[in-house]
Amino acid sequence: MDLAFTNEEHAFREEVRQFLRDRVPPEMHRKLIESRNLSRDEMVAWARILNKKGWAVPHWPKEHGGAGWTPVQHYIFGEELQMYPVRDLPDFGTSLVGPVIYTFGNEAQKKYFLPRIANAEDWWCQGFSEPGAGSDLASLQTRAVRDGDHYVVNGQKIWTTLAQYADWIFCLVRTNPGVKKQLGISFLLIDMKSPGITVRPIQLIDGGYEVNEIFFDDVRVPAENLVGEEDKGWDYAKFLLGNERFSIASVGTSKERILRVKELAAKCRVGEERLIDRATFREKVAAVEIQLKALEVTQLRVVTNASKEQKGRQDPASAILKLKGSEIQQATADLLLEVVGPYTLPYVSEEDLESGNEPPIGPDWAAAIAPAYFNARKVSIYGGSDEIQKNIIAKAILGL
Amino acid sequence: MDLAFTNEEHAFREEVRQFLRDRVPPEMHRKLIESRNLSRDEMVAWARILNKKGWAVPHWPKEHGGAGWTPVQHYIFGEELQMYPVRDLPDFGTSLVGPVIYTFGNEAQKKYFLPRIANAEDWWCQGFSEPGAGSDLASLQTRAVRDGDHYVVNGQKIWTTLAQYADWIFCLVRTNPGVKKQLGISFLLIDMKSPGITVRPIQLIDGGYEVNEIFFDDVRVPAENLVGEEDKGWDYAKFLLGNERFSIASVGTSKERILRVKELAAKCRVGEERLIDRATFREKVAAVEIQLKALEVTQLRVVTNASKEQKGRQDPASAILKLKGSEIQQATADLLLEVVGPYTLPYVSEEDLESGNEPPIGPDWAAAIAPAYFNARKVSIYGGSDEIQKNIIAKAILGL
Amino acid sequence: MDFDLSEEQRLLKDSVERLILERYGFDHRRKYQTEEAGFSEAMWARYAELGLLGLPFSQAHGGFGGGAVETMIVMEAFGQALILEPYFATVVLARGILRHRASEAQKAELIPPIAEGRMKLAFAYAEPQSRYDLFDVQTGAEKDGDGWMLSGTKGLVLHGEAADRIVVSARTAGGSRDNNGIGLFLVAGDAPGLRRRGYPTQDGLRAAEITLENVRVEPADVIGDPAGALPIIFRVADEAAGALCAEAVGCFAEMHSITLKYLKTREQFGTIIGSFQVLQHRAVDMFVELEQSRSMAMYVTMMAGEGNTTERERAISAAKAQIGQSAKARSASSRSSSMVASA
Amino acid sequence: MDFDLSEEQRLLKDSVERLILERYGFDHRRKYQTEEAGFSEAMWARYAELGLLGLPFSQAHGGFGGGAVETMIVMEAFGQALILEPYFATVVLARGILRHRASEAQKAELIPPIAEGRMKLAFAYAEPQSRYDLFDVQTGAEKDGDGWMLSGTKGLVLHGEAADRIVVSARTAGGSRDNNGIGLFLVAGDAPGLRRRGYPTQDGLRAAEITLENVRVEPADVIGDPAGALPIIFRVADEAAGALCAEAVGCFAEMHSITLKYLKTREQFGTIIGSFQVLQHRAVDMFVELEQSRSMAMYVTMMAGEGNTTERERAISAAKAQIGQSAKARSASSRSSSMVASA
Repeated sequence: MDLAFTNEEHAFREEVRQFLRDRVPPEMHRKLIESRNLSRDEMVAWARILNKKGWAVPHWPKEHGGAGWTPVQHYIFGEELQMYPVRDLPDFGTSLVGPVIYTFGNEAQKKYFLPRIANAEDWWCQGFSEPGAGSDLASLQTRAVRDGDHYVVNGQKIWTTLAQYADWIFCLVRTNPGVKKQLGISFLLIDMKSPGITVRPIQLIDGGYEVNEIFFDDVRVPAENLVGEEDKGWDYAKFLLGNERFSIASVGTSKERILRVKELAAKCRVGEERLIDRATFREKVAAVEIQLKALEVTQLRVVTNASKEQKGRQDPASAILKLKGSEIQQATADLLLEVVGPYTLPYVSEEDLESGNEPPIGPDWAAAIAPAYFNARKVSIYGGSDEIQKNIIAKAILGL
Repeated sequence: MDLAFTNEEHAFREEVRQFLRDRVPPEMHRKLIESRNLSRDEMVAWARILNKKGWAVPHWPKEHGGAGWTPVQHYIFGEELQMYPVRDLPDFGTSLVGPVIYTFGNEAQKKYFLPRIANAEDWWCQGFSEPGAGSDLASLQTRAVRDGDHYVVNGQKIWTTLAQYADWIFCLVRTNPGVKKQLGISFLLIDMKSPGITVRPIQLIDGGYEVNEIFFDDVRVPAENLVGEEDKGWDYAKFLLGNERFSIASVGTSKERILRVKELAAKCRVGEERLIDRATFREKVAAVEIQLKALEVTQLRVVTNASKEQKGRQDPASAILKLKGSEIQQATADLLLEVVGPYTLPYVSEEDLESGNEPPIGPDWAAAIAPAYFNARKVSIYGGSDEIQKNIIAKAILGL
Repeated sequence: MDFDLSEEQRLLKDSVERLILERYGFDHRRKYQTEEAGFSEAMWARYAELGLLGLPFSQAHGGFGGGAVETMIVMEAFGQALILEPYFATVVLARGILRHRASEAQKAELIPPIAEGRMKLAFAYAEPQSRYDLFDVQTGAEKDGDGWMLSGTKGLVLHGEAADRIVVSARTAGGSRDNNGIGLFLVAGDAPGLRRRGYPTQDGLRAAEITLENVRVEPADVIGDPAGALPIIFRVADEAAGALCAEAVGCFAEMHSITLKYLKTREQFGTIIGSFQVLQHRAVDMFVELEQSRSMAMYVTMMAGEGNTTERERAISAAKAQIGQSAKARSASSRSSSMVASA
Repeated sequence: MDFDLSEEQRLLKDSVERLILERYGFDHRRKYQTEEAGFSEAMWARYAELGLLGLPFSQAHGGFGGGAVETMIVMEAFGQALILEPYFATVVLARGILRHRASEAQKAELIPPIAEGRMKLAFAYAEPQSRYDLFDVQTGAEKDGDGWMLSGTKGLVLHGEAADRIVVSARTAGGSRDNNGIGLFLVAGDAPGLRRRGYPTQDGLRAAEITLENVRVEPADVIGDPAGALPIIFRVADEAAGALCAEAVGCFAEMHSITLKYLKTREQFGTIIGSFQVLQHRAVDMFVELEQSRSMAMYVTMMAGEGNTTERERAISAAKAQIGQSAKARSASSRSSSMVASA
């Protein structure tokens, strides 16, 4: 047993750090520190910077542009990005549909889509959830009916993240309503410019428009955009959802957030003392940091195990990562809210922040804290709610 | 809306206090303050003191010795006892079997048992739980077979509180195994001196012997000891369990425990300061006190509602009393443990404390704190576990 | 010992709740939010008609003689709908100041138009640096002949933009965090030298940052002792916290009700999700927290008249702590919030 | 970065776990508890045979050269059974002192009999007033010719009654809470002037209150600098806390395993209780806390050799806090413990 990284790993970490220092655009960096949202252009630009370095899709097979890293290197890379912080960039292309395409797609799909994904030529969104299909995803109703060399798609998706920016959507659609619900689903790639698609943004409690409703009204999709076999889409979706991401615990992000809490709490006077000097506040911060340290070690156990285990076999401890990771992310958001105090109250839209026409209301770092707090409520719901995670652990690990 | 008590209620409270000051034996008082256990003799003596005053069974109908108080008077009486503190006296006779007897028993049973219960002539215990019948009480298996003018009882009861002291046990027994499980149960009163009864004490984690196993081996019980009708015992048990006790939230007990926490924390030096002066500790105590204040008001809402409502119709808020009351009782036990610190470690038996042959190990108030903490683990399990309470609230109140 | 409402109080509760039910669904709220003021002037007029704007004033001043219980009733109903109008700013905050400390002449001037819905008020007590310390007042009031001249910045003034008159705390003497030397001054929303920068709040209300540059206050517009206002500010802050407790309970109850409805209708995995035991217990946990919160909102209401200041303040702090904690308790099945607070 | 055990460590783990499995069921424990010493001398001999008593000593001193990982392995297995023998007192506490600070002569004298199971030790560091402050030492050591004379009271001495030798912290200089002026002295359990009052602890182990009245210590029995022992006491306390973390994780894992078994066999309402979703999620919550605790026990083990004292102490405090919190978390579905700790 040994906590130390190898010299090579240390060197790799330093390389990542240097790259971030050199290449992350300063304006984007500032926004991320302040919990603000990035524009589409900023996200695309950053994805291309990564791709230029060969780090846009490091987890892909080498022949498709992957980096050939060890699990520990992936871990280091993810942690350094999160800590810089460069976090929460949409990875619907690189992490979700990309692996499906290179695993189950045909040669034409691979050849066309993979390089474009790596270089962010296309913005992807994920058409899974529907109004009637949330935790019970397999009950989805969006229909795709074969009509010559096309599918005709009708139905509705919801909670589609950043669909307003998207060029393409990968969709689960029902191609066979006559069989058990998991068996009649197909996996379609749909051009968002297709006639019959309507995107309606949903305003969230944080004031932003992170998610959308998408309506499909007789949308004609070339049959060549079917991934794999018809009616096998549920298998591909399970593959996609099961692709373990080392970043899921967001340990790096939470570390950075706690540093931010401390930095701001040291600036913040409460009465005669600084907030950071108040025993009751210190105890709260320490409680979160301790949980985070435990999660970091748990994550390292999973990572080093992944170095040795057969691919596809998950370490039971990995199930903890999303649960505890969500809890800690929300706890850091809570601490930031407490640090900011009364000046969390004003709502300033991203556009106003962006324009910079007027001075900020309250401290300049305060504006995005409450929206970020509200936004963080999602992490215990998306990607399989806490309850679904616990159902899975109870069954798969505890045998209940 | 008005929080004030009437002048009559104030006067009544003062009468109760004066009675307690005059009549609670000092040695018993000291033990209760120190969380120690009372002997059988002490408990019986106290019950007789209460009975002499006419306060042993105040909630009973007047014709059987009840006091004819208002719900608020009952509340005041219970709170003053708990705060003195005179708490947790076994009430299997007065609160549990007594009301069953005066409601469902025959005249002979009323005439014989009720005065004896009021004056603690008989010590009663409750034969409900069995190894296979815990939360699912109706699945009990102890059999009673009619044989002439007797029932012959065979089976086993468990977790029988203070059965080692008992003269009588009221038992749920299966008289008809051929019907739906709730329909074949009868309510029998059994003399503990009957041949064939074996009591085996169970040592608990607190070191004491609060509960027992009881084995029935061809125990012959006179048929006249059947309460009400054969096979109707489940109804009587539900009546018994549903008898709302204003003391169930233990608000008075928890108030007294918090005063004790503060008293001891003021004596206790940690480093250069008193524990009571430490901000992080104060915050913990305040958190519990606030919850307790809320529970007290909730309880008062239930009590004043009970003054007006039809008997038998429970205020939905009453469901909270046991849940929150348990939580707070355990929290106060936790605080006391923290106050005592390292000297919770030595285990001193009640006999050693009683004998007083040797000076105590550590502070003289420390000995019973850890056992009391362990003992308090039961409160969220007995009388319907937290989970069962929540199932009931979900169904009966929330309509889920 | 009595938790019941009087007949009049029950009528008040019924009428406010009916109003909210009929005219303050969430869609109404969205629409009202797009009006110029950021709330509904029509609803404001309706509140006046119902007598809600005169509620806490004595009948001698054209009010209804309502007390803490009446305020609780109204705020709880308003909390169900999260109303946008400046009721809290005008009727709880600013008029709390008037009720306790204004002269008879001031009351005679201000109360009728407020009760009739013709005048809105705001209370500017906070400053950019003051955080939660009501005594941290740097805005200065200098003697100017028989009146005063105010200069400084007030922050987070709830509904400060829409207010016809603003009660401003300002320092007439002492250091910036002294208890003594704070006065209360009534200034017009459009007074020369006063600038307002309005903005929406996270919950869709309006607030404003206000800068004052030599804003003249006439002697008639000084409220009470110009150096001894802090006790009354504390008192009003306590009353306001009590009112917010009631509002929070109303909101909490409504959320619980909505959640229960959803649990009973939403289907997944071929069953209503309310059949899952874990969600049932979460709903129970929320119910318990709601009832505990309701108890504390009642408690603080009944303690509003408590003469012992320490006892009253303890009650209010306890209620606020309980309700804040309860409303955030995500439910037992996640420990996020408790973890933050755990040792 | 490696969380694996070496081949030797895996063998050690297997052999200790097998011993526990075969000879330390709960019924065994009850029986051992009734033996005269309050534990099993036979098991003690068995530990010696397996080399566990010499484990953390260098091979030069007849030990096994084991380090923090080996201690973790043994303590975790012992935690599963909550063993009664004075392993922690002798091998972690007292011999931690010896390892770090004893002279070669002392080591040569003491380590072989300990490793062979012929000698038990205890460490008397606490006093009735000291609570958690290791520097709060009032027991006095006065110079007495070439040796020392000890007088005072030591409290809560784990296995102090069974110990052949006791390491006693005593003050040679300074005030009762000074960091400097504390020495460590080796006294025989039956030394003239030493009285022991043994008692059981809440968890069924044995401890003792020890009074010393002019107990003579020979120069050869002073351990290290008689005025500068505090850093080594801190160091050993840290190691002990780390060992207790491992023990707690072993106990925790065993309890989780027992609970799971019960959930899968206990029937109520016509079904195994493990089919209730609320109990499933509680079991998951416990599992998560267990894995988090296991991570911290590993972390603290790997940090045992960390040269930076502050980092090492932080790691130990964090591990202890995490495991204490996790082990008490009654599960999410009741908030007792978190409530106590919440703001």
